[in-house]
Amino acid sequence: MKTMTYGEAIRAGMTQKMREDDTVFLFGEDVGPFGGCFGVSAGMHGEFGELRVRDTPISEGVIVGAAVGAAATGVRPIAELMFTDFVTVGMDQLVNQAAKMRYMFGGHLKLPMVVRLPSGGGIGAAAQHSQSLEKWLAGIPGLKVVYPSNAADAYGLMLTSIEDDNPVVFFEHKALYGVPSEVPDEMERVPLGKARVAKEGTDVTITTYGKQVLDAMAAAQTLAAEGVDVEVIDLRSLYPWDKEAVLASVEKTGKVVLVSEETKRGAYIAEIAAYIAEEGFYNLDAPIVRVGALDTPVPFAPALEQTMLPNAEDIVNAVRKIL
Amino acid sequence: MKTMTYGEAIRAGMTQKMREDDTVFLFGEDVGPFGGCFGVSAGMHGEFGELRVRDTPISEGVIVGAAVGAAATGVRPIAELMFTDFVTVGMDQLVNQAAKMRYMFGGHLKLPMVVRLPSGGGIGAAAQHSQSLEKWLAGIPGLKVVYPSNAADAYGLMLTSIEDDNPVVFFEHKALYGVPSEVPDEMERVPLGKARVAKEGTDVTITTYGKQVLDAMAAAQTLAAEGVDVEVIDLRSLYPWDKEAVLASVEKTGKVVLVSEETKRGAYIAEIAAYIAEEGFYNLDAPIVRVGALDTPVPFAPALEQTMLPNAEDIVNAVRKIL
Amino acid sequence: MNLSDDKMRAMMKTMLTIRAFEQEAQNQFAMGLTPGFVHLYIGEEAVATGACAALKEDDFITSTHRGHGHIIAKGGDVKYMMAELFGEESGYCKGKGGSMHIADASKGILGANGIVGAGHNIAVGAGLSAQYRDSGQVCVCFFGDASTNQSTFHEALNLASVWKLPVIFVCENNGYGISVSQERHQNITDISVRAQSYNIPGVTIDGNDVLAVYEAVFEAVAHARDKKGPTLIECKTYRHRGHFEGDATVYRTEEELMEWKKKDPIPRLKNFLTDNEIMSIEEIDAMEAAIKQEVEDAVVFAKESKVADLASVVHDVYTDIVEEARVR
Amino acid sequence: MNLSDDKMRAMMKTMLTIRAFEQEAQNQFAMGLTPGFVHLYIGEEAVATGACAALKEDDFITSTHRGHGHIIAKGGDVKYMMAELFGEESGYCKGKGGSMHIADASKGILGANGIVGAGHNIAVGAGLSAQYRDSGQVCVCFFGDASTNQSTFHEALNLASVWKLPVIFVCENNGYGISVSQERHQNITDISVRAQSYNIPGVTIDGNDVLAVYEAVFEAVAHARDKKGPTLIECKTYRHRGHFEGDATVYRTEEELMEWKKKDPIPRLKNFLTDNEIMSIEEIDAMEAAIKQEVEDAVVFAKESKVADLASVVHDVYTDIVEEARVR
Ligand SMILES: Cc1ncc(C[n+]2csc(CCOP(=O)(O)OP(=O)(O)O)c2C)c(N)n1
Ligand SMILES: Cc1ncc(C[n+]2csc(CCOP(=O)(O)OP(=O)(O)O)c2C)c(N)n1
Ligand SMILES: [Mg+2]
Ligand SMILES: [Mg+2]
Repeated sequence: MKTMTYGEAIRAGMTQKMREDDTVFLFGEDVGPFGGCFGVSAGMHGEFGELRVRDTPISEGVIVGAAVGAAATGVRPIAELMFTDFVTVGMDQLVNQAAKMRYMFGGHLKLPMVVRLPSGGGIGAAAQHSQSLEKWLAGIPGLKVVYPSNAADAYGLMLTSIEDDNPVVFFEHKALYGVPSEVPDEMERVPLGKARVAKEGTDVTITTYGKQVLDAMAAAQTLAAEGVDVEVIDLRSLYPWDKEAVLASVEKTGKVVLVSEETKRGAYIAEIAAYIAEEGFYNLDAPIVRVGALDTPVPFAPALEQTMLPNAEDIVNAVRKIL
Repeated sequence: MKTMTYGEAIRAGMTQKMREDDTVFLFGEDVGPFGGCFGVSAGMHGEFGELRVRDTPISEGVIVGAAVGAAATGVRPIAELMFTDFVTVGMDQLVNQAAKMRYMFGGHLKLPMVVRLPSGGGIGAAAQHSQSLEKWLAGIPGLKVVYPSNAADAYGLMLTSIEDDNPVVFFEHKALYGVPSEVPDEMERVPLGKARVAKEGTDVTITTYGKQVLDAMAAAQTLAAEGVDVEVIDLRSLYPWDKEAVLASVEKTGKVVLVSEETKRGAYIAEIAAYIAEEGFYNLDAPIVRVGALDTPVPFAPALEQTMLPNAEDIVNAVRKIL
Repeated sequence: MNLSDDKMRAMMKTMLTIRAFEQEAQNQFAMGLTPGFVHLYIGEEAVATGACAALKEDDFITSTHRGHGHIIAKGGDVKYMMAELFGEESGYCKGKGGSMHIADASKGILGANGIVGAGHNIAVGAGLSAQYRDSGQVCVCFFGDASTNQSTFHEALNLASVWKLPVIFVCENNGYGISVSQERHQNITDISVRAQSYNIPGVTIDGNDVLAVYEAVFEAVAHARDKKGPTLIECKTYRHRGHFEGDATVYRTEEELMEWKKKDPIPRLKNFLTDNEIMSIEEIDAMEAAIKQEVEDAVVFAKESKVADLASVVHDVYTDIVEEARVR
Repeated sequence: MNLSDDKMRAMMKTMLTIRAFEQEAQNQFAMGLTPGFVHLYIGEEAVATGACAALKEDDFITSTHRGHGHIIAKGGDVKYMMAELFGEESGYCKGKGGSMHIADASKGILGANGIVGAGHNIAVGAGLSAQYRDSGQVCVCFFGDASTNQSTFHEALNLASVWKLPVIFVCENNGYGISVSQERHQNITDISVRAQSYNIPGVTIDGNDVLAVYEAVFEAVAHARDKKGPTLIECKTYRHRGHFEGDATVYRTEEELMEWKKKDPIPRLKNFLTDNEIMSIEEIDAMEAAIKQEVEDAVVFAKESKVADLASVVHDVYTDIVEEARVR
């Protein structure tokens, strides 16, 4: 075991694949000598050179679009958008092209590409640099979507995502980049679509992903002190997602709290809730409670931002509601 | 009472407001002399002239973006995108600008603008011209979202949407344009956020909107023949949405089927389902069943497309599941 | 010019094939046999033909909603194309794509596209891939005049220029984006001036002169293979039909159409070939008859084909996951 | 030139105010007192100042992530600006916007913007509104060199040109988009060439010469008010600080910075004013001292302010709906 930050793990995943496979390359705004706005690709330009770690102009449309055209013609590009919020200018390429080309063309094409999207709030970056927009992409047929919560998963999911023959959207939480956690010496692939039970428990299931896994674990600790035994499921992949793991846990606990940093209304966790209400209804002993951000843009002032975003306390309160 | 098609009703709503208020104007691709790709603005260029019914270049970004800038500076623009699918190239303007400007600027601004989005499948237009993407916009704080199912609502909601001081996304179903229905002689405003009980019933609640209201009514008829008394709720507005009406109906029937043409996974109806599972749980006697499109892009061949899209039969089957 | 007689005969054949295919597509649509939208290329055949004649088999093209001509010129098979228009399993896309989404990756055809301007970006990606792999391939990107106002045009040309990607941007300026004439959608006459924004070569040529198109694209391809980057080529042309079938074309005059019909690229090449004794009129007639037959056979093929098994609707979304089907 | 001495004094004052505000913003950020990102305008003051001096009060501007200078030049109050940087309720946006989102609609300031290129479109909308209302207003759109590769640049200039909208596009070419130098993000030297793509006037000027900026914008404003449409003005300039505070600027040399510091627009205007006896050095010093005081007062104001009531976080999303608050 060794310790790595989440950001380092993402870099390690990209680096390992680029060493193993020379069709893999990275491009995006300031990913080169600058090392990326959050330092995630620091040093990679030095190791791999200009052609494989390449700075683009500020043109998100063609960043994603070029990844599509490249993936369709024999290479495995990784495209970084500096902030998830900028996917607004690359949506056509991602949703109307990447996601649909294989299907529209009758299956005669594969598109091995990864689009990295640094997400989430908590750094005082305000409404246009702090969004969580999983719901836009996790519900689009043709895309796979992952969202790691820790270094080992970030590393392992990056390997798997690059190796996948379909477009994979790789969400990263900006507030996690500097957070260290343990990584095995020999990193294994983390399969897409498999959740991780972050903590076993019998009383309530908290299902979440990304940064909120940390909040959920903190909440579980608080609740443990009160004698409540919480199970925490880290989805890791939003599509495909691990229906079996979630239904099994709900069967055990009968109670579920879903957590995400998206604004609550219309968040992708509504899909999980709806699925449980459809397929696991008879195992439910209590309402399905969702915790999300308030239904507003992300405000600038830290105190306001912290009010708007969900936290461990909100999760504790949500669990208490259904005990 | 008179009879109008859905398309005529949308035109009537725009026309009435343009006569009443000379700050209202319409622009978009081919909306001028051509009358719009689906004929919705036919004749309006003749009545209002070049400045008020204006053809744009193919530049969806600036179509929406110009609406934002115009709305912020004293006029009430209506922008048409020819197909909802093209909102992919106007997402930034809609989500990062229109939806957030008021909030980011501390409330010192209003943005009275309407963006019209012709949606949905059923006309053999394939994957990039047939999408339903309500989930992208109905969950964005700062936007209001409506989706009429008939001429009277289309007319009344258009009046209200134009008069609203916030950005309103106006979804229209392409397959409804030619469908006639009754409209009162003196059209009243339809308030945003108020559902309509399309049919009263006591056994099961079908909650839906847009074209699927017609399918739901057909399903209700089939089921009535079997002695099942279905209540059909037409949401009309997706945000704000009528939580009270839905919860009240579920309280009465104890059973709910949600229907939408979006691909089922992550559809906005998941929000309605999750909300019911959270706030109306103890009134539920059966699983919440959702009916949506299959989880694929929209295929071209009519037989495939009809397989992919939800229909009345699917709704009947969904209801039967929980009887 | 470096054009062999064989090459010219091949171009004649391509142009005639496109014309015949489109006329048949028009008929079938009029009879209600092909669903959805269909955008015909009649009148613009010289562009696709001249451009693709300058390419190798493993080069790439990206196409548009008006894509039949490009696909035929790059070697697409009219049988599978026609079957796709009919929505049959034997079509290029198994009936999942239709007219606007025909592709054949094995021939470097990266797809027609229903989103105006989307091809610009995809072409840049193909060029990037070719450069990255140092494969010597190039990509020709076809697009209309009105698409040059899309966001993608700008981002694509800028990136291709600054990275010196092997992409040839071929603009088919037919004077209209649906009903909106060029002077109403942009304030320029020659779209090739836009090359200056990216400091790349830009030329305007007669798009109804297949030899001129060939020459311009040939030069641009050499430039691209030389690692000197992209070129913008504007081809002035005209579509004889409406924007899509069913369009009453109220936005243009009969005279304008007549003027352009006089400049039809097909009689023009025929005359050139006969005048220069490269082909006799009899040879051309025989060629045309054979092509008509091929296209008629394609219709028969399409009509004899069946729509795919409905269960297949959930296939082909991913390489590995098969989505849940519906039990009705 | 049609510049009165008063106007020149006012420009001096604006430039000094921007500089003083930015230096104070730098200090406060360094002390950790202002959260988030801050992008400083030091070195570029002549552009905002010269451009806004050519405007009337009811004209519009759109700004960028590097917006403080534009906002001050268009009449923004440093007190409310500083309070916004601190995230206080007394700030322009009640603490909801921060540095990147300051706006003051009452002064025609349609907002700084965190999305590179978003202002291009909004400016076109303001121009459209002005044209529609026949109000005689114009809109100045400020943006950086790197933003001219965004989709929005192209669509906005095209629409403004074809509709002859009263918009003046003012490009602040400081040679970089974050770490990427101009030659690495586009293959042109003078961005004003891009005007040719839209057949509108395009000029490149010394952006550190406030009088040159004023003159160019003045002319463009007259052109716009004359209903002749937009102009593109490229102002060559340089940012003395990093892209944002905290940027180690590894991508550029100390020499380059030093060269540009020699061309600092502020001493330049000072010299012009004293050489031409429009202001004495004492007058300028006094002006500067008063401005310093004003900015220090703004910091005091900001520090004495409080963050908004947390309950207000759910206000201001809509004009009518108040979102649900959270009970923690
Ligand atoms: C992004 C987008 N906007 C609008 C459309 C609708 N549309 C399809 S073709 C077309 C006109 C295209 O004109 P041009 O690029 O000149 O090509 P042409 O049809 O003349 O060959 C339009 C507006 C679309 N398909 N995609
Ligand atoms: C759409 C979008 N892409 C990327 C960014 C990140 N970003 C912020 S400022 C900037 C550089 C802008 O450069 P330029 O336009 O030259 O303005 P300057 O900072 O030099 O004033 C970038 C890449 C963004 N905010 N928005
Ligand atoms: Mg055209
Ligand atoms: Mg710059």
